Amino acid sequence: MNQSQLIKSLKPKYKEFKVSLFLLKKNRLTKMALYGVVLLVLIAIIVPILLPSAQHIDQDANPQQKLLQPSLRHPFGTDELGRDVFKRVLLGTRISLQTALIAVGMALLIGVPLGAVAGYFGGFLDEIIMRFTDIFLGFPPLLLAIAIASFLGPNLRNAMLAIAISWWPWYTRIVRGQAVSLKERQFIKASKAIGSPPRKIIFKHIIPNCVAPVIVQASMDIGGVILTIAALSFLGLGAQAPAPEWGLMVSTSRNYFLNAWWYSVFPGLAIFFTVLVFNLLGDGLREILDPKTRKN
Amino acid sequence: GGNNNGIGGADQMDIVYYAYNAEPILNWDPSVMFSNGVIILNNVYETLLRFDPDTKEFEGILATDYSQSEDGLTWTFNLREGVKFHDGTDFNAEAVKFSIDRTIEMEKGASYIWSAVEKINVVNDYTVEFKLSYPAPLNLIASSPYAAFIMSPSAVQNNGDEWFEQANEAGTGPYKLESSSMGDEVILAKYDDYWNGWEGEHFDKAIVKKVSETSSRRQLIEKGEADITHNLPAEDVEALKNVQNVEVLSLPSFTNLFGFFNTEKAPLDNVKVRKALAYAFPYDDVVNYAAGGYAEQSRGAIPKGHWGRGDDLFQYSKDLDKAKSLLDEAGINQGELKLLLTYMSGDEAEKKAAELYKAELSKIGVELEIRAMPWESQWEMAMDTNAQNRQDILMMYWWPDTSSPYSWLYSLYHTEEDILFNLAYYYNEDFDEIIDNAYALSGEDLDASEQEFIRAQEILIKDSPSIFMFDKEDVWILNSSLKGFKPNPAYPLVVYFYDCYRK
Amino acid sequence: MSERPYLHIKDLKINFVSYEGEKTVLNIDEIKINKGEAYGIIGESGTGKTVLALSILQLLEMPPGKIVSGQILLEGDDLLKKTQRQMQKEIRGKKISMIFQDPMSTLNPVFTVGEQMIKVIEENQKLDRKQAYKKAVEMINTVKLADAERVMNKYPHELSGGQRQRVIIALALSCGAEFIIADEPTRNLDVTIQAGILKLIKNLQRNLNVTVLFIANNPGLISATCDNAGVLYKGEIIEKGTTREILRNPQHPYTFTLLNAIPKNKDTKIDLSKVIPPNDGEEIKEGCIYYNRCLKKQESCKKQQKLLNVKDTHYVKCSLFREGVNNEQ
Amino acid sequence: MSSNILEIKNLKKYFPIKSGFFSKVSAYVKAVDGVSINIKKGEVLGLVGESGCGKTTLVNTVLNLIEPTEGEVIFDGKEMFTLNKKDLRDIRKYIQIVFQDPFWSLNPRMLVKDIIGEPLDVQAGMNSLEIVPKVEELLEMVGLPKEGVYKYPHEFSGGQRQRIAIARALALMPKLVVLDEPTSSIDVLSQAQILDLLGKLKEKFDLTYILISHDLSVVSYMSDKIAVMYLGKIVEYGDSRKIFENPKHPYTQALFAAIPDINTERIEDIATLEGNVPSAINPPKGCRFHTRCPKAMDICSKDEPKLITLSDGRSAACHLMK
Amino acid sequence: MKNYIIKRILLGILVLLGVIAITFFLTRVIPSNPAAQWVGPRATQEQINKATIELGLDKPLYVQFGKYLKDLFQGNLGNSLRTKQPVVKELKTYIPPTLELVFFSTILAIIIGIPLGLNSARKKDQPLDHFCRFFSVGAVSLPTFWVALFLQLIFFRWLSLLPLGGQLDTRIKLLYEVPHYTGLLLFDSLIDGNFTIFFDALKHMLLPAITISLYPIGLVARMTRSALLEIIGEDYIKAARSYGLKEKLVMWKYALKNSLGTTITVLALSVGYTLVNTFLVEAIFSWPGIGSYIATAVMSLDYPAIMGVTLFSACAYIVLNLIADIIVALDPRVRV
Ligand SMILES: Nc1ncnc2c1ncn2[C@@H]1O[C@H](COP(=O)(O)OP(=O)(O)OP(=O)(O)O)[C@@H](O)[C@H]1O
Ligand SMILES: Nc1ncnc2c1ncn2[C@@H]1O[C@H](COP(=O)(O)OP(=O)(O)OP(=O)(O)O)[C@@H](O)[C@H]1O
Ligand SMILES: [Mg+2]
Ligand SMILES: [Mg+2]
Repeated sequence: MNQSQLIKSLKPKYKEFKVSLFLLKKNRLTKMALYGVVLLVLIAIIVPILLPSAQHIDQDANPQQKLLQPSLRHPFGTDELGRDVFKRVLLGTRISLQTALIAVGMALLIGVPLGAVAGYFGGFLDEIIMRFTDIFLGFPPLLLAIAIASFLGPNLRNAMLAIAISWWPWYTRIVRGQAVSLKERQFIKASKAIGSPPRKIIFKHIIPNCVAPVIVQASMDIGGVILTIAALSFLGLGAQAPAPEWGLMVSTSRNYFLNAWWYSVFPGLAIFFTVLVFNLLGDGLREILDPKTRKN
Repeated sequence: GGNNNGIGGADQMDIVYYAYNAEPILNWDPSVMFSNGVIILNNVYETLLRFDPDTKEFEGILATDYSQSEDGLTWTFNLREGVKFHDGTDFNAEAVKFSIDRTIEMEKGASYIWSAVEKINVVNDYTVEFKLSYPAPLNLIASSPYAAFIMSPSAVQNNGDEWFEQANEAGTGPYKLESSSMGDEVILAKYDDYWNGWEGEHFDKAIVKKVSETSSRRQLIEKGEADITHNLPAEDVEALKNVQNVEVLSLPSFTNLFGFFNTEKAPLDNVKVRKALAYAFPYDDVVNYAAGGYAEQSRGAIPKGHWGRGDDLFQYSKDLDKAKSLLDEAGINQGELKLLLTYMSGDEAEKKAAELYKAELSKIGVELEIRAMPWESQWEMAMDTNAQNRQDILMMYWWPDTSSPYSWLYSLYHTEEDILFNLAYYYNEDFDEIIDNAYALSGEDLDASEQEFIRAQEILIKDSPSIFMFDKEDVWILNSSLKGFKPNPAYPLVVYFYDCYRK
Repeated sequence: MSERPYLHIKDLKINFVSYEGEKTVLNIDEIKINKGEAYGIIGESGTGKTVLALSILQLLEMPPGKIVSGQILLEGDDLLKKTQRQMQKEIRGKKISMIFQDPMSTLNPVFTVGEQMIKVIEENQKLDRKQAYKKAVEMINTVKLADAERVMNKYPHELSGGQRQRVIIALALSCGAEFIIADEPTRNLDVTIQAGILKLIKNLQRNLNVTVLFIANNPGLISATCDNAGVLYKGEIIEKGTTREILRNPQHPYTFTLLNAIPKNKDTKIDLSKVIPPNDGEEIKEGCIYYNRCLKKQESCKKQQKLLNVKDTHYVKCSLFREGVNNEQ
Repeated sequence: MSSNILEIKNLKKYFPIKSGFFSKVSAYVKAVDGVSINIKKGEVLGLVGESGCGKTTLVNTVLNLIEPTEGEVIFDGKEMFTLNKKDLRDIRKYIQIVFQDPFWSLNPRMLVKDIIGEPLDVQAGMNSLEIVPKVEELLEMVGLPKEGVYKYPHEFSGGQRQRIAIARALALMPKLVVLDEPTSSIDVLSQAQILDLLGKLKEKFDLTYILISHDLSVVSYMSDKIAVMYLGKIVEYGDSRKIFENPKHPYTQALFAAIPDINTERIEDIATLEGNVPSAINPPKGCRFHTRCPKAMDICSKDEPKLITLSDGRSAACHLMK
Repeated sequence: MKNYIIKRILLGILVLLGVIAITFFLTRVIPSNPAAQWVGPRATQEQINKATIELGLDKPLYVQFGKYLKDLFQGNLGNSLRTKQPVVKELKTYIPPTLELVFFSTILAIIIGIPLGLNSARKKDQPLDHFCRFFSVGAVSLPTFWVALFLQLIFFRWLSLLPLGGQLDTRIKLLYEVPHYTGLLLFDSLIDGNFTIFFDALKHMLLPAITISLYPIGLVARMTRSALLEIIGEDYIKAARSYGLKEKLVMWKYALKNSLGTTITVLALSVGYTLVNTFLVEAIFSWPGIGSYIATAVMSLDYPAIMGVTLFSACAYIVLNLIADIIVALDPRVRV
């Protein structure tokens, strides 16, 4: 594709983008959520670079300064070992976002193709894949993650893995549902009539048409995953001290929370804020990407 | 006590409420129980003797007195008469023989403390004789907090061994079990026929309840709902000191914290490296902040207040320069050393100590990964036959099963064929010999034995197979209306409810 | 026509707000419907037929919809001035009710036909349940559904498309409304069923004297059913009059083209020169809305257009009419 | 007969209705039940009938998009159902289909270039650079500006979208094009243009069409031959003009009479067929139409009439024809 | 329909078997030696070896699985490594309090969540909707365990209104015969007519139930809102309005009933959430349920206990979903 072709082929995308932007503007809550997400991403990227001492976070322990009240020096106070809670909450952003993204990414990688294949081929293959998914969906949410994480051993990597393992079936289900209805769509029939092989149909027609619901689900799931990671850490199944992971911080702060409210409040608020923002974004995206809203 | 059992009189009822941080009891079998259950069973059952570490005296409980033969191989106990088990049967020498034999035969829990016992003879109804295969301090053993309880033979014979597991008891203690809901809550009620009688002021009932959140325990005691609790963060303790109706009591416990090096794995097989690591440990910070000041840096392996502790033993102190130069000597460059430390999940003090240690090590270019693990997993890892797969440093508390230095030195540093608790994998024949002899001696001459135990610790300090972190203090938080409570560190966290009353 | 029309729509302008900004979807100068007549509206898909129907009942979603100006007078009473509550209490179901485009989705799937009918009757005619039931059976018989009692106990999904459409008509009638808006009531039905429905509606109008606003996208449908009709194009009535006048003597180029574009048979080829618009890409902002596609456009078309009287009741919104161009057709 | 491009012989398609725990097949929807038709090269066959009578199923089966239950289809001398996968793919080049709904027959997430280019990519193995000029050519052929290459389907009107679908169908120069209600969701003006375009393309490329529609005016306008279907069967088949002038089968007659046009002045002129189409699961015994037939006789409920060829060359399946 | 139900039940059983298999094999990847745990700390190698054989851990995996399944069918989940008690027996005491909590929270979720969603949908894009949406999204974004801490702080420490934790006041427990028929305290005390216990139990339940129900409230509200929005846009709602039906009737009867299918399904899901949320907060509220139980089990890697709770929760969840599906399938008024 030469350059002018490229530019031309981008133009309609730009228009789509404009539509989204319009809908976004209309939806104030979603717009704010988007700013929130951008802010969080910026924090996650920039803070570890900007803070020269971020590499030496291990050395931050300064127990003489423990559990100091919020002040100008320590806007969120200090923790039980005299570390600055503000700094740790900021640094925790990266951990949470990164793990959530990876976990959701892994779940997508497993779930989406499986769902597309099951939905498109149907029959026996569908039956097998979907029964298998049913089994995973047979666990109440979070429970499988708890079980896996507790058996794999507590660390963040395992927590991520556990979440991915317990999360993919949701995507399989969504994508399969889409695929089944798409399969009946005439453009897929047309493609079949042309003689396209199943592989092409799945990757060119089915998966791209599942993008919207999957994106909506994924953006909401990022919130859910962050909450889950925090919960796992809270149960001692996630991040390990002294990592500045929010759930772990809340878990630790439990012991001090009658003396040092700030130590519990701020990491908890950070979780709340982040999850809220992603949930609102997902909610908004659902409306924005909904073909019904989009049609006109 | 002036009890008032009316429905309206709930507040006047003489109840003592002990808020405990974990399940008060998991195993009701007095021969087997080897954990939290001490706090319950020591109120329900009794042992022949009770050891007072302050005076180093043995108080007769079910035995009135005892004697020992010249060679230290025969011990004779005269038993108290007129004692009744909770099932109504009489306590006698048969019961003692039955109980100890049962414990030995079951080979569970702490039964090994009786390993020196060859035979138990019933001399007459109220005299019992222990024949030993080698000299051992049977008075200490018989006053052990675990595996030394005397139970009703008829109860066991009538009901079978499983009976205990369904939360039943057949002891002689002042309190009997009223109800228990799994491990969470145990209610004890006074045993009317207790041999020591109920003269004076006592509680009718005692409640021991699991309250795992520290904040909850603190709030319960602050609001006067609970009478006793322990294991609160230092910050809470500080705050509680200023609360009017709360009293704080701290005293040495016999629990101390170790950091065992994996001496079988390079470079920790090099004593210089181990010393360097011992010099990098922030003892003061750990004592002050991890243990909240309720601790003292260890001097050797035996905790403060326990006999066998050497008051003049050498103590490492934090000296990063020294640590660095020792590492240089051992040929280890900055940033080269990466170590894994494991500690028991859920233990705040261990966690904080590990984090503080990590911070110090980071300053001398040693990267420490710290990992919280359930005790069993941690232990499993330490027992791996391949030294490379084990953790480099393992944090562990030790407390005595019998009040002897041997409990520490033998279990933790004696050569072992299969690894059990020698988690530093320390092998030193000289050391083994010294402590074996010292143990045998302790039955006869406690002072001589003490000197030998101290000598053994000098070797340990030189070889530095572990960091001697701190000796823990027990901190008790009491409702100030609670009187008569006297903690005994030989019986960890036990509250003898019989001694307590309210004023 | 000095007599006051039953329904009188005046200068109704409705916009929709979207990402492209505001767009006018309805811009009607005037529609007059007399009591007891059947009035037809024809127009392509998307010209605003449904919007018109919904706005009469104030059921249009707002936003995105927006009423810019105008009046909808029902017996002289402006419906647009009424609140939702008033509409519900006085108008909807009482005076006007509507038959929706899609018989498949107009019935509530979770209630039986009977329940739905009874509720509507109870609500609008203040009858008790028993009487309402009787009335419902009666209504079902009116729309020529056999076995009324059995139909009453069925859920919508158990009925065929034709049966459903009849039930919907029965529902619309059972309110006791004197004015029924039928929004393409046969669009999704088979021709053989369509015929029945058309007859039914016509008979209702004739026999029960209900006023009918019949919306269709196919001129064939209104020819036998409606007395008067209007042609809707991009939200504007561009021609109106008696059905006969419009179909036999179309004056607007659009109407003309529309009628010409219907294929007849193999031997009468469609004269594409009378259908395909000039592709000169010329667009105007004001003036005639048909300008771009008009085969006869002239300078005068760029001006604002007005409804012009052709003859009697026949009006057309095309400046060419005055200039006599249209008459040559 | 050698000029037949497509021969359909006794084609049946039964959809199994599964029920019971082990998904036992308890009944069949006899969507197509023994259809035989021949289509000559260059001919337009119009297929009419009520909704659900099996028109779509018939063509889908012919195209082997769904498995046939029974019967044979010979396309250009080759037996379609015995072909292996590769040969089937090859033959698909020559048969194309245009669907009813122009919105859903085009993938909304693909550019026109990729939509029309798909067959070129799949069948001709062209790369992106070769495809674009070819697509532009095709767009111009169906009367769309070539700037449309880089647009999405939703940027086009219904009629335009249908042109795109036609362009895609023609990309591989097929011999037979199936048009499944190609104009039923677009307005009459666009319809006129599409019909005209289809006619022109047919001349130009010597195409054969199968045209499905329930709009009789469209069928009469386009077709050379007409097949009237009722409940999975052909009830009348023959020359389009003859059938329109003089329908023989009572169903055909009823169908034609039910359609109002702008010349219908009185509602009474519209004929109604009483009752609904019976279920294709349990079609009535005898003549399938007898339950609704105004001229039904006793025999109609017993014997199923065969499709017999009448003197004027068309055929009908009715006992009255004897 | 009958067939569908049978099929659905058999499918549920299949899923259950799968769940059992997964939990079983999960436990076999644990790095710790269950036998060592069984004999407890400070045990000898010999004791451990003996326990290994006793627990059948020396046998091949499939044999172990076979035995596990067999035991399971006999209602035996093995013994807890920590307490040595049969897990089934422990579950029996821990499940009722949790069920009670879950039940109570679900009721809260229904009576708060549905009206919230409904009003939100009714006033779409108006301030009320924004508020409801923010509230419901907020409710699902809150870390439960964190909320628990603060509710305690407010209602116990500051306001002295509600108890800190536990299921019943200890003193009340000593003074009254605590009834035990079903294990559901509220229910049992009502049977007994003992209102002192009833109200005390209610007081104790309030904080944990509110904490746990936050997520389901949000979930139910959100789902109800979106289901209703979809339904409100349908022709049949417009039609109902065009017939002049009252707004109340249209919303509360017509629309809500149509969304019932979604609501029932969501409720099943939300019970799943409450069930698992108990894992996070029961310990905080010293609630003697399976949540506290599993939290301790996780800390000490008591795998038979973890497995027991996992299996129970999964079973409950599967059955619940099954029931929801069957209700949705059975009732033609809900089936769409
Ligand atoms: N909810 C809406 N939001 C935005 N635009 C709308 C909405 N509803 C209708 N429109 C626009 O209003 C115009 C008229 O729509 P309307 O549904 O009235 O057409 P119609 O004549 O009924 O067509 P059809 O024959 O397809 O039913 C269309 O251009 C459509 O895009
Ligand atoms: N995949 C399928 N499974 C089961 N039944 C089917 C399937 N596809 C179609 N049918 C049934 O086969 C019959 C014929 O359907 P078909 O789509 O061929 O009708 P049609 O004549 O094309 O109708 P329309 O005019 O509505 O498009 C109908 O009764 C339909 O319900
Ligand atoms: Mg419409
Ligand atoms: Mg079809």
